[in-house]
Amino acid sequence: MNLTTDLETILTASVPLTVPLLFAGLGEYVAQRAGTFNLSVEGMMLGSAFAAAYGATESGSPIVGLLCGIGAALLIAFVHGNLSHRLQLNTYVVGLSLNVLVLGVTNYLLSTTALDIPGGSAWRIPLLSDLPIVGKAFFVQPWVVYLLVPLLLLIWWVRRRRMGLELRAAGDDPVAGDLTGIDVNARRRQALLFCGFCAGIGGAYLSVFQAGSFTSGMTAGRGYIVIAAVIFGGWMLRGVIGACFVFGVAQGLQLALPAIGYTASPQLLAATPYLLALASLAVLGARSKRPLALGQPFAPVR
Amino acid sequence: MVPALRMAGITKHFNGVPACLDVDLEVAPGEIHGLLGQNGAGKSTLMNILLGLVRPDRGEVALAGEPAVIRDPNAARALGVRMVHQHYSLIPTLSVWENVVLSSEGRVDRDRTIGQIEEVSERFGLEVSPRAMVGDLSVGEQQRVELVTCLIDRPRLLVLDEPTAVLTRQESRSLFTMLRGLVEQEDCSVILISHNLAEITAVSNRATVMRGGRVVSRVSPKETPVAELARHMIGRDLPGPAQADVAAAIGAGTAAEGEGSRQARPAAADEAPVLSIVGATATSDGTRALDSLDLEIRAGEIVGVAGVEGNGQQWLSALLAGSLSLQEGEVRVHGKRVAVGRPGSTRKAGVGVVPEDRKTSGCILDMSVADNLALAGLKSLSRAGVVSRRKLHSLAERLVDDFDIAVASVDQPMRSLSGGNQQKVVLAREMSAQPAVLVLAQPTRGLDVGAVADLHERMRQAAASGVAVLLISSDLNEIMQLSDRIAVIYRGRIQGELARAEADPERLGLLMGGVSA
Amino acid sequence: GSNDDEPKQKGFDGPDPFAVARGAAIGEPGTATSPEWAGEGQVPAKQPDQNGDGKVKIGVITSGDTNDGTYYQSTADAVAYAASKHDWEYTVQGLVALTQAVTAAENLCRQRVDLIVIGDAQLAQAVTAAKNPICKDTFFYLQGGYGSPEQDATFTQSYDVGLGYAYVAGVAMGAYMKANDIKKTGFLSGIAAPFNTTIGKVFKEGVKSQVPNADVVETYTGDQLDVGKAVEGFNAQVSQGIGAIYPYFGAPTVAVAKKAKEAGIPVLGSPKSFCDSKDASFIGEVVFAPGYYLAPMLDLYADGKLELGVTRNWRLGVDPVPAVHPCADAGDGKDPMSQAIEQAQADLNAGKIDVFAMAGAS
Amino acid sequence: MSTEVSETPVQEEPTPAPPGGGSRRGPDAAMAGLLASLRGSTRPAIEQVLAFLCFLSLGISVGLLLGWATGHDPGVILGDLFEGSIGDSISIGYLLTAAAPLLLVAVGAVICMRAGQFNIGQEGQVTLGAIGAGFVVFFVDGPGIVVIPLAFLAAAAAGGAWAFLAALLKFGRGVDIVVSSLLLVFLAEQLLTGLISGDGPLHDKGGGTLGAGTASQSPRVPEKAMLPTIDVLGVAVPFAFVLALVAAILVAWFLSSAHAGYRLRILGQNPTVAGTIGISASRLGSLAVAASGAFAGAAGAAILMGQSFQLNPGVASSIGWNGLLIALAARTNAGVSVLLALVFGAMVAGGGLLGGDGIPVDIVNVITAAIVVALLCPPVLLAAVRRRRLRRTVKVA
Ligand SMILES: Nc1ncnc2c1ncn2[C@@H]1O[C@H](COP(=O)(O)OP(=O)(O)OP(=O)(O)O)[C@@H](O)[C@H]1O
Ligand SMILES: Nc1ncnc2c1ncn2[C@@H]1O[C@H](COP(=O)(O)OP(=O)(O)OP(=O)(O)O)[C@@H](O)[C@H]1O
Ligand SMILES: [Mg+2]
Ligand SMILES: [Mg+2]
Repeated sequence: MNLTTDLETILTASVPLTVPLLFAGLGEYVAQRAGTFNLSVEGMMLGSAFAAAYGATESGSPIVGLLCGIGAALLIAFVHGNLSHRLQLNTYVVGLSLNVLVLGVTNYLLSTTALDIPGGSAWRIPLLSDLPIVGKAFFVQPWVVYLLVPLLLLIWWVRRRRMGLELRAAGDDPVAGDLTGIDVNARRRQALLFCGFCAGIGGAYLSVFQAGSFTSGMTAGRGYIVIAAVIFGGWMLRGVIGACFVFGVAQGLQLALPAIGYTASPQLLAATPYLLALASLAVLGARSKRPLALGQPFAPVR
Repeated sequence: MVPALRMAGITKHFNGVPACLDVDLEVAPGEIHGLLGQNGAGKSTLMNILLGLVRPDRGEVALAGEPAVIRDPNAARALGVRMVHQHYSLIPTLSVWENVVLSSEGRVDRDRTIGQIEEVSERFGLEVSPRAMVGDLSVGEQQRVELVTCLIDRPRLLVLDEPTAVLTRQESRSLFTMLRGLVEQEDCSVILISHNLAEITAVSNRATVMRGGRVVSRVSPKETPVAELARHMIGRDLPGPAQADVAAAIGAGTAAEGEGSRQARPAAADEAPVLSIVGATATSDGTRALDSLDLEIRAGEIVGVAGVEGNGQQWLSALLAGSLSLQEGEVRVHGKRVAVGRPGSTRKAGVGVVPEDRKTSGCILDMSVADNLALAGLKSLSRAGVVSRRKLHSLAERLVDDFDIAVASVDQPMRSLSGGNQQKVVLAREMSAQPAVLVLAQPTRGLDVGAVADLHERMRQAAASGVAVLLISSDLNEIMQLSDRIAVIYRGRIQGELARAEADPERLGLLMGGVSA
Repeated sequence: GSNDDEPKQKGFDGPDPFAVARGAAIGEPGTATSPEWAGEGQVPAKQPDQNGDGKVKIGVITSGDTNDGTYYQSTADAVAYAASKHDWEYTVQGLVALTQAVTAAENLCRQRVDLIVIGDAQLAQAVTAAKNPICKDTFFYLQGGYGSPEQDATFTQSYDVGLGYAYVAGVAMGAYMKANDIKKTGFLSGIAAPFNTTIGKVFKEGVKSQVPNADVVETYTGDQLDVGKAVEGFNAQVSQGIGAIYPYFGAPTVAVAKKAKEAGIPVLGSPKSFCDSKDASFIGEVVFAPGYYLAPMLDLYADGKLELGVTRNWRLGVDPVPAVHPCADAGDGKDPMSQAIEQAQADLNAGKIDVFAMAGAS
Repeated sequence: MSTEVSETPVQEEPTPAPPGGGSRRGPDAAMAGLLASLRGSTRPAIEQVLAFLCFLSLGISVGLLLGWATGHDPGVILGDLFEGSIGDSISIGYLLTAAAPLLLVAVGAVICMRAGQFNIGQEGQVTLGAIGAGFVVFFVDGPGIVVIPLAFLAAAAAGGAWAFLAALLKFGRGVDIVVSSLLLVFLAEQLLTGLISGDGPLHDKGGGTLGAGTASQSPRVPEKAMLPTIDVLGVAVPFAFVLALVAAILVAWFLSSAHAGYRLRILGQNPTVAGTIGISASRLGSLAVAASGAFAGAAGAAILMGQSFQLNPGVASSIGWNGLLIALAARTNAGVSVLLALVFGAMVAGGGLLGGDGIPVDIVNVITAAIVVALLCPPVLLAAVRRRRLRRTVKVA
């Protein structure tokens, strides 16, 4: 088989698997830059996936579903934010238990509700979608996918605004930040909410726009892959985006390779994200751009 | 006329412990107002309240006659009140200009900000590089950045909290000239916090002295004799022998020939050194930490290491604490080679270290005083791998008495002790191990005069009892006060050594500046 | 979908979803062969109210999600249907952790359940609970399968051989491709482990037996339950130009079928009976979900005729289930697909085809 | 120490990187602060005990609320939870069986947390433990008295080694253990799947009644390797629980009074000081991490030989995560961990009866999670209360 079609096959398989990682990844990047090692991103995605599926079923409209999903994720983010950046509870404990909680709640509700999600159709961007190789992969997608563009612009814009600097300050040196009059915990909570917003879209995409159904624990560890992506991306925006693609392709290959006529160890492919993240850490060691106060609580004296 | 700042009846408690009680403070327009007081007097707290960083329990603040409610630094900034903090408030991972942006109003505009920075820095002769990453700057540079940050939006009131603690004399001098210029041209008032009476006397028009959270006196330093100021600060007449120490500690007079300072001990050159460091060279993540450094100390001798902050002092003490390994050179104690760089290696060889940052590397804040006193000798306190609580306590009790450490019980957590007493605990622990060499790094930094006097006395006793004492300090008076020999460290090497007799501030200053004498 | 809105306790209304399983054994034309039972068993006293507490209560445990709309749900539905018919009580526990299997069974015994249905071989060791005194008057039924325990006197199990109908499924697909001149088909499944890959191989052989030069794209998403990956796997196959697909999954099957409908690609449905489903355009169904074996067993149980300690072996082409049916079957069984299927089944039972060799080979 | 201070660990001025030692900031250092804050308030003040109880019930009532909201009788739920956990001797047996591996994991977590090493990868180490035990159980044939101890040793070794990888990265390359151990969890999953499917050595090659053994699972654990139970006043106490309890007691004693335990705590409290008194962070720290991994591994063995009797992809079934949660919610205190492990066990055991009454078992996940979060609140709220009281006293003064 010839190369272009092979590449196209790989891309078309990979991009849709990258999308949820990208959405959540952008959120997690912001949350971590602001100093929260946010484990509950998994829970955010799962919660959103269910809420979106439910909303779409009840209303018959994917958009309502999306909104419900975002709402659910925001709620989780809100709880997490207030527990760890108002009450100063251990972020890791809160994150982990929120994941347990969400898994429990979604399974529980799933067993008492019936879901029937309306199908949506893909947008095909004129001209661009006719490009060789990339055209089909990038420009024939459900409309939510294109929310990535404004989201990226937003982040890029915010980074160049005071808000961006304040978020970084909150993540790098909360004490000094506080002295210069930044409300560190507020910034961190806001970053978490933003993470919730993004992860919410990612989760909704999974259930409503990609699968068209919800199954128990359907995020299947994507949240943790996202965390790995932020690490592998060296806590840099471009890095994180790149990492999400790499991991998306790792999953895509699993689907594309047989089609092209190759095989690879499924376990190995599934392990790549974590291996890569570990490798990059091992290589960079302490030299990575990790936010200095990542995961550090901050309680100002007033 | 209307005072630039008027704080009235300010009261603040931390967990029921008073930090400020009914403090009244008045600063006239265009004056440099000194704020004096020993540690824990409440100076920083008072200023933090002014900046809105701490909420007072009670009290009013008025700026230029206008009652002001200041909830956070931004509010303060809006009212033209800025502060250079005791511990700097810069974000290390951001560039200088980004830090400036952070602590000023308006939208982020790199080029405009950089313009402003350059303008201010040349107006006040504070040169800073706007694009540099703050984390890469030296302490002095960082302070300049802080100043620029404050000055950029022409404050009406500028607060400096112990600005000179980390500066060389030269740097301090230029700072003060700059401040004078500021108050004269820019009609801005300055509040200057310091322990150092000499400085206050030199620059400030009026001063307020605090003790135990209260204002004890308002004076005009120029007219008031230093000794009296000191008395206000400490609240008691100074113990006889300590006189000179205190004078030294608070920078009164040139302590070199202050009476009561002990005679130089004739160090017999023939006698073999207890500690000898030969050609010690080490790098720490890329940067040269020590550069073929040579140093020798004999029994009963006090050797002072003078130098500007950040010329390798912390690495020298790290080396002697056994946590820095050498690429070249060696460390010998009693002529025996020590495998430095291995945890505890130097301690085994009989070197005791009172580290610079006692909170972080001297003691364990969340453990009890008893535990902290026992740290070094745990092995001797335990049989068959089990620590005997009884022995541990008796040891602790003994040391607490010997070093009269002020504690309610040896079981109270280290964290709850005052800085001076924490220092005493560390000292007690190190001396209780009967070291051959005792290293003290910046031992009196941030201690009040009473504590300083006591500490100096104990160092002398140690030396008298034949311990070889190495005193690393950036306080020249202290160095000249105590040492038999003074070695000046510069860029990780010993720039030169002076016997106590031939040492005077100017020559030392030259050496510290890298000029060989 | 096949999810029902009200909680399971409300019972199961609507037509018998397991009718296909209740037909008599067909076997070789003319001679109806009786069902094959292995092992020595006897009917316990007081069946169905085994524990004699005046009511019949059934408990189901499965390792899967009983709302998956296919494999695991079929067991729950079978019980629900029987319960509503005989008005029994019943409870269903899905997603039972392997670590909890035995405990879960024992707990059901303590809750005075008469019949415990172990919905899948994953939880097989739950039958060890049957030896526990508190379970002495509880009937254990296991949906057997790969790695299920040796038959003993303490439980009864249903058993089938997956490879057989995998081959026939391939044949059916092949026949359809020949009839509609399709060159390429897809086999889509989860974890790339033998319990899927062997099926894939045999299915491929089946297809090739009809269309020797056919191209079968095998894709394994690496996850049994990850619907997202399943759907993308399907898309990947579509981009490879498949003309029909056999999704071999639990939960994801329905999702894939829906997408296939949108893409206008015919689907061979399994494991439950799909022909009358509106979700997608099914060309045929491969029926082997545990519920279809359970339903007739429950009938026996209701009549107090279900022996304890035996294996019921469900044979392709002899028993009504497992079975492969064309959806467009006119009923006369004369369409090419039915004929191919019958032929293949005959060959299998006559031993002309060794599916195990196929699975091992290549 | 006053909750005020302990609860605000970053009050200390930013600490410079100690010469030689790794950075004191970032996730690991952060956890140091968080744990200090946790430990800050373990002394049994009466108000704390009360708070504990009321928050415990608060956690439970969250679950009941959810049940009630979806049309289940809270009474029944509560009844089942009670019945199934401590209703009778059998229930208690179940409770202890469920609690055993959780306690083992938690005790391990306590060790490394106290040493300031923030290994959160217990889930993966449990998996490795199960694998290690599997190799013994399925390949060594001998009497139980030989196989069972061997299996536990192998499990501990495997789990310890897996955790040690994280330690290596930390002390070799300065990678935060929080991060590396988390990532290792997911590698462990893949490793297990690889070993028990296809031609993996632990894969069940079949020998089932019919058909080829192809499922991704190991053979069943032979009778002789199944963990025994000890009869105590009618309750069948599982061997694993006795083991875990003994471990907990020993560790509690070790940390409080053994010389090595002391050094461990010093390291956890202040690595720099530890260094100057001759404690090698890399050696002792790695040991602590390995130890915690070993305990998690042992838990894996307990699961394989006491609960699942078979390896399958999900064998760890979140016991690693929950054990970790227990240790943290117990504020890294071995004694409290025992208590919490029992509470968690009770939830699992009690959950067993819910299904029988048609109530989805998942509700217990909700409850346990709620309990954990609730348990973390008391010190915080108490601190808040104290502060308010102080304010008031000051005002009147
Ligand atoms: N023209 C500008 N105006 C304002 N701020 C700017 C400008 N250019 C750069 N910055 C500042 O520099 C920071 C980094 O910008 P930039 O994205 O170029 O660096 P980066 O290396 O891409 O960041 P990262 O490494 O996190 O991806 C931004 O957060 C912003 O604060
Ligand atoms: N955040 C805090 N929490 C608890 N107590 C505090 C806090 N900040 C200050 N204190 C206490 O308040 C008193 C005054 O502290 P402050 O820092 O104002 O003294 P200071 O005059 O600045 O001393 P120094 O010269 O060392 O800076 C001290 O007893 C100190 O322990
Ligand atoms: Mg101060
Ligand atoms: Mg009955």
